[in-house]
Amino acid sequence: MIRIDCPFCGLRDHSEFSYGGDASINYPPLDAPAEQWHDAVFLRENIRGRQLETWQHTSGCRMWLNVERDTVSHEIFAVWPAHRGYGRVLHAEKENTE
Amino acid sequence: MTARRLSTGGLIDRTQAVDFSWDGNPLQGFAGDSLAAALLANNQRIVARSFKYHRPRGIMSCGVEESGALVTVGDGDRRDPNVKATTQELYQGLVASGQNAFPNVRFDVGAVNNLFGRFLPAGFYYKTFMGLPPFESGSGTGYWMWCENIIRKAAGMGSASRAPDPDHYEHGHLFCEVLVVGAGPAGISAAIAAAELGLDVLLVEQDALLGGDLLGQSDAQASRDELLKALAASGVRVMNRTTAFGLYDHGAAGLVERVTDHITQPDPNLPRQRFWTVRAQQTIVASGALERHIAFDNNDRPGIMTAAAGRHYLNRYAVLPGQQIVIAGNNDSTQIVAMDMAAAGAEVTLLDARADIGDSTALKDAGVQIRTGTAPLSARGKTLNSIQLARGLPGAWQADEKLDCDALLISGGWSPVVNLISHRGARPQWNADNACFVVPEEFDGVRLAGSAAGVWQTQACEQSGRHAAMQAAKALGKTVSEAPGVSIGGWQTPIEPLYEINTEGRKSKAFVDLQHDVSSDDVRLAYREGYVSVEHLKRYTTLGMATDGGKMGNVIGLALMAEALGKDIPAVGTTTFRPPYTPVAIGALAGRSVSEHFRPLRRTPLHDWNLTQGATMTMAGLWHRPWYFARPGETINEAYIREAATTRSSVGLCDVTSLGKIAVQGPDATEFLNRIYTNPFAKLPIGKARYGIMLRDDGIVMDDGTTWRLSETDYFMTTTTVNAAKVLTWLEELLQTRWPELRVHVTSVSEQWAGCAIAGPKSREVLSACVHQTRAVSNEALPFMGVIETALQGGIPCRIARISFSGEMAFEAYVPSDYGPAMMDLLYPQAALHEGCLYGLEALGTMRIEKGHVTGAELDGRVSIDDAGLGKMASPNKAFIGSVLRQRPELMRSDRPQLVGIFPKDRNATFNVGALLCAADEISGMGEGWITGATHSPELGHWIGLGFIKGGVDAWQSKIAVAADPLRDQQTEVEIVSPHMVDPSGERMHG
Amino acid sequence: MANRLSALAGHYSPGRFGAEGQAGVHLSVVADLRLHQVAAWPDSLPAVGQLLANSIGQAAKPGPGCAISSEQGAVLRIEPLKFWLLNLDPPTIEAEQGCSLDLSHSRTCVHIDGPQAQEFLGRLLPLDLRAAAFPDNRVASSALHHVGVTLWHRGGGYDLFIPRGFAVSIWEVLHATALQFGLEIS
Amino acid sequence: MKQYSAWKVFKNGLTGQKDWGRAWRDPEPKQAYDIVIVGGGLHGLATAFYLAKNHGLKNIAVLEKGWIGGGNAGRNTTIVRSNYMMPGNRQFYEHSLQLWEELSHELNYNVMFSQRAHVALFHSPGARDAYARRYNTMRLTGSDGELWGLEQLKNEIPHLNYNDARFPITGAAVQRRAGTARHDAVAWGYARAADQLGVDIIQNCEVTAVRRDGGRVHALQTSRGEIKAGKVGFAVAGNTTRLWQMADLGNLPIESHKLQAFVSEPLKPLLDHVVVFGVGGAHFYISQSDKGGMVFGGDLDWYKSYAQRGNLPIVQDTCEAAMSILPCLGRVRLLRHWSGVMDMTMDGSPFICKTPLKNLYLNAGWNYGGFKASPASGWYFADLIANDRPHEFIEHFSLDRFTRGVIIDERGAGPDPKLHG
Repeated sequence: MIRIDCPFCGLRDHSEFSYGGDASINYPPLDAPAEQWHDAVFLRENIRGRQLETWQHTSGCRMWLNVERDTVSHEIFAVWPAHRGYGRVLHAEKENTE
Repeated sequence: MTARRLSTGGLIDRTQAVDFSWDGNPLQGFAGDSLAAALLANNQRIVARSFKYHRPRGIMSCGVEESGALVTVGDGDRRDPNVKATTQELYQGLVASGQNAFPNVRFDVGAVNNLFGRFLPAGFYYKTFMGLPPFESGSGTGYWMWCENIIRKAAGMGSASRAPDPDHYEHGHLFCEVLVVGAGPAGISAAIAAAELGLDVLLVEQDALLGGDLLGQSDAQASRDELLKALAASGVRVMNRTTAFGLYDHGAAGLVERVTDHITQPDPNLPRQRFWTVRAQQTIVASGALERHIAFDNNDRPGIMTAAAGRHYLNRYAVLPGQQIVIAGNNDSTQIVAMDMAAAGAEVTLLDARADIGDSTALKDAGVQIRTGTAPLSARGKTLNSIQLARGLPGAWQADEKLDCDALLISGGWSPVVNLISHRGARPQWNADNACFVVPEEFDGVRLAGSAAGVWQTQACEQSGRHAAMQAAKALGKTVSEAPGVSIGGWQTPIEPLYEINTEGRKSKAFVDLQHDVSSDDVRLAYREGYVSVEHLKRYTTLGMATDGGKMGNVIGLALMAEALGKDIPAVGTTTFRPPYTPVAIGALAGRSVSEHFRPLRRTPLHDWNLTQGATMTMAGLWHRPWYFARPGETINEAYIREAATTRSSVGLCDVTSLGKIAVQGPDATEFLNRIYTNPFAKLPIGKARYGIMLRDDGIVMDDGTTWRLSETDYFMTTTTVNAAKVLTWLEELLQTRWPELRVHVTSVSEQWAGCAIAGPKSREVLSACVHQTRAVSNEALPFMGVIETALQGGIPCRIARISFSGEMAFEAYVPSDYGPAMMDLLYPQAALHEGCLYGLEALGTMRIEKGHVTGAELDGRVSIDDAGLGKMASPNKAFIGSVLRQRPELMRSDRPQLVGIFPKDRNATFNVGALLCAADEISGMGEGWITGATHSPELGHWIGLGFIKGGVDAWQSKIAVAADPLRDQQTEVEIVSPHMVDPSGERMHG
Repeated sequence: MANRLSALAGHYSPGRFGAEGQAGVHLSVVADLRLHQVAAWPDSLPAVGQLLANSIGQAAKPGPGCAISSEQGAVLRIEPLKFWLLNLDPPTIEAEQGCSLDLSHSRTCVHIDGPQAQEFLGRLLPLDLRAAAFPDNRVASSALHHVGVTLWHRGGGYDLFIPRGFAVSIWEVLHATALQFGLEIS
Repeated sequence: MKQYSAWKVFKNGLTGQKDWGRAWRDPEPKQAYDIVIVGGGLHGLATAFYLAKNHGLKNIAVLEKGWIGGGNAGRNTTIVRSNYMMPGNRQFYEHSLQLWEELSHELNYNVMFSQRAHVALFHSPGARDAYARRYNTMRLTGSDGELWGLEQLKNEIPHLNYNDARFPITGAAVQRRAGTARHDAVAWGYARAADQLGVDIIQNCEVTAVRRDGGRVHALQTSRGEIKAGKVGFAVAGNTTRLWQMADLGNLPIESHKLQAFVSEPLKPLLDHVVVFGVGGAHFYISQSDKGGMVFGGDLDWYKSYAQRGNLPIVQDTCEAAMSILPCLGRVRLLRHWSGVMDMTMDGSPFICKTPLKNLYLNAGWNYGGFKASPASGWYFADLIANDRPHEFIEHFSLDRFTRGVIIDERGAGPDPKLHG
């Protein structure tokens, strides 16, 4: 069981989350050339080791997360909201409580 | 006279006799017995037959490593095959029987295999059975499958019931700071120490009793009581009869708790077993060590067991395993066994392969005969009656005299149970001094303690447990005083590695993996044939693949392969241990998610109302939806045709609640919709709905539905039933990961609203009789694609859109779910006034096929918007998700299969969905297209279909196609027509 | 005004079920749930939170995974930018501040208490419900039998919010699981 | 050539098994080969065999970093079928099934291919219709396929859950020629047969670098020295990306995911078919091995991983599915579960194709389906390498199909690797 420390919900089983995919992909503008879209949609670096990926806390707070995880050991190094605005909100609240 | 129950001693309760049945014979044991102990006490020597050669087998151990005493427990639909008698607690009325034998385990005709054993070496089946013997001539798989049929019946072990398991199981969740596995001296000490440091500790033990090795010691009663008292006072949560079967990522452990397997008539409210998932911050594995066997001729004879097992039977169960007992080994652990056996009154001879065994005064004082430099060479008797001895040094043995005996207790050394930590990926390392595999002291929050860490003495194990607890506490940020660690080992005289005993050139049947009948010769054959890596050895010979997981034999197999290769054991490697540590019932792992609760059933608010009206339900994802509403005597076909015809001629009502519904809210909602739909949303007025199609990134159609504009910033989106969750997640992903600048919230409101479609020429009349203000649904107030928020009579809030899936004038009305039945109670009597009806999915399908409206059957994840005939909905004036990749060359070809309508050439003919559309002159190959929908059209009076065909209608204007359906022996000539088969101009829905 | 019909209507009956002795688990269905969602934007979250807190007479908004409550109602923080407001109508909110949504009919709420309520929930939810980890007024969403649910630890018991369409199915699982503890339904 | 036969088994029984030699040689690697296949799994070994057998080529080596057949060859649930529908896939998998039918004879090694029928259950008219299209395509292209109604299914497999299933079974789509085979035997059989045709199978030889000479591969640096190669084929399943990147070729449309497999304790015959089901978001397949173990599996673990370790949620999911169709399995005990690393592609279909390097060929992306494909995979990969052009059946198994917009996605799941399980 991978345990993911959701910035909103705390440490939860990965079965509450859905794996998204490679978070290092920058999806191009909607009208970008086909080659850019091809690379973003179809090609993967497929890192063996530490990679940046997205997960959604589907059965929890529904937040999309960026996770830095080792794809061999499954160790997780960092988790943060994919949406910067969400990150700011949660960070500010954490500051306030501490 | 061999094994017998003693009149005193042990941890059994002699006041509680327990009746049980073995192979149909009534026997008696005591409360506290294991089945194996009770069988032994009743002097049942042959209790099983081996897998391949059907050799007689007895009880070989007293625990999970058992590879001999596999029996079937229970009968009928509660039959459990392959139960290790050593781990089954005895209870009143237990029924057990032998397996893999005919007529019984004592006399088994299958034993003829043993005579042919020379022709059945490891892997022989890879070399034959291919074709007719002797030279395997022939072709195809027929001959093999004929042989396989016989082989399958001979293979297998016990026989499982084919009836559903009548018991139930459940899953549970546990959290703790420290999980301790194993309640022997090390585990209990670790748990107490961790609890004393203020940690929340969970201690699990597979046995019914706590104490581990202390249970087998003759003089440990007091120290065990003391430990248990301290444990009870410590606040540790203790679970017995609970096996930690696997360790997984991030401190997760799987446990299985046997709740009622030891109870004659359990409380029916209790599950048979519980599967627990534990999340522990730190784990201490104190799972002990298992004693190994030694390979020598006939080392599998009933009457031969491990030395520690003999001691456990004596001290825990008060069963003396024999009267003339020989104990043979290569390490110090046999000495205490010999003394205990002698003290219990047996005639004891201790064989030790080592020349020097240290101070043996105590042994001699106890009356034990000692022979050093001696080992068993061969066992005699169908059940053991004597052994041939070998003398000398390991590796160069000489045959010696014969010795009569009725029990032989073996110790080939000890293997720490490193399985659990190995599940996590830790690699065991060979420790030559102690002749065993050990693992690092700590691996990713998992620590070993006690004999699992290679520590042999009780006191040292306790210390090792405390040390592990301190280390775990430290890792959790506690300030702790240092507890000294304990080093591996602890014997007075070093172990002499000993894996096989034989003399030069002597033929022997010496088993390495006893359950799978893998012999030392099989290992050498694997070597000769080049299957030398551990993984090849294991797979080729099946060594270690049996239900005991090779707990006794794996190390011997490795050692023999190392010897054949002329290398040391580490060079051969170690096998990777896979979970579960001991086999786990599939039922336990499934828990309560079985039968009708395999997946939850999703009910619309109208579910019960529909059933009351006579609905037959069908599945749509997790939902149940009305399929049709048959009137008395009607078939499904009659019902759906009537429903569709009634709807087209008057009015029909249909539960559409299951459509996905998403609230899209916020200042940028319009811009958001404009990006995700192919068609423009920027100018959709408030109070209007629009049909939209969304594509995936790769330009293929993802989903469709209508979106209603309720206010400047507030939309109500519907999706297909099946894709509702997928679409919501997709929208959230876009908003949170790609377009953070958009201020939009999406929320599922699928459960908030009950929906009903009111379709047909009389639909407005029905609706207007039910709304609070009749004018609200007039053509002016609610034109085609109009949306209003109003109320039904009785003040039920309601939102209505005039949209049509059936092609008739139609409305979708949504009320808050708790009012759903009330809405139907208003609508249905009004519909009845017009002789309207309720309709289900089948009639819905008929009407949408008539209109050429696509559903999931067409939008199967491979279809482009152009294929579906909706290319006009892809705006050329804006970019949207999928707008670039949908224009890839292969997707733009004009000869791609396109959506069409299908008529049978002979209007009385029919065809099936799933038939292929072929050119009339080539009814073979991949075909030109396929049929996705088919129905009788009441409107047209004949069978019609929807499907895809290369080039679409234009390419097939004057050509006949054939709907080929060899699966159902049907071939129908068809005409390809426009998919809009009824009211193509849409007058009815606009009218 | 028409009456609301609970998703569980006709699917349960009050009484005493399962193991004998003291009932370990009590279940009851919360009638006529009033539940609104109020969502804010990242920059308006503090203000919207404050507004909601004030609307029930409390001083401060609930932090992540927490609830505040009073006589007037309760505010549950269920998602980073979303609140649930229970038992009262939401204050008016401009689109620039956020948006609100009536979800009163979207969930069926079952109240769970009794001496073994926590142990009972431990058979169903992968949540750490130990007192230190899940004290009173904590809120968590998770999956129960494949269904996304929300649990609010309230006044020693628990409110379990179940998506309405799954309510009967989940109720059956709750019922079956509770029998071993002794179940009382009121 | 040492032929295996009943006669040999008998003779060796009399003479103490003295006459069996190595199944394949253990040669030292030569400095150069005409063709080097990287990867001693089923696909690599089969390729080497067909290069020698079909194309008469010599001087071939297979390099394996560990022991042959140690990857996904030994980690799958051994199902063989050809119920594929999309153009290319259809012909390819059908050819594979035909190769399976003669494989034991061809290799003189019993791979125990048991054509016990693949029974795909369905539960709704929609699912039946989807199968009908697929199985009609099979029938019209010369394969076998049947639709069984409920009554026939009950006769054939009486102990499925017909009583209280959440998704009542309504029938099945059946391919009788499909079945199971003994996975290890396939690897060993190909290795032995290739070896007898002169192929060097070199174990414990890991490729550590790909030496390029402009647009060609010049040599492979290995843990056993540098090996020059005229042509190079990659067939390394879960390690494709690593080798691809060693050759400095950028990214591939591949992601590595793990798939678990399960086996129960051995039982007397309990199930005589391969049974498959997928409904309500679940996916499950089961058969019984000749030794008696129930062999089964379900979905991917849903997240990218190179770990050959399973995780509990899928164990639970899979056992739920097992119980839901075979409720007698409740008391049957799970003996082992393990996991393999899958090359998951963007459309669930494989690559057998040329690459940007002139003499480098790629065989990868087998998703779930590599075991059944292995004979044809080797056959067509050998054909590609020998003739330097793709056979028409594998034209779509190219890297540029995504640029062109070729859709051969059997599931219609879209460009997300985890959805192609």
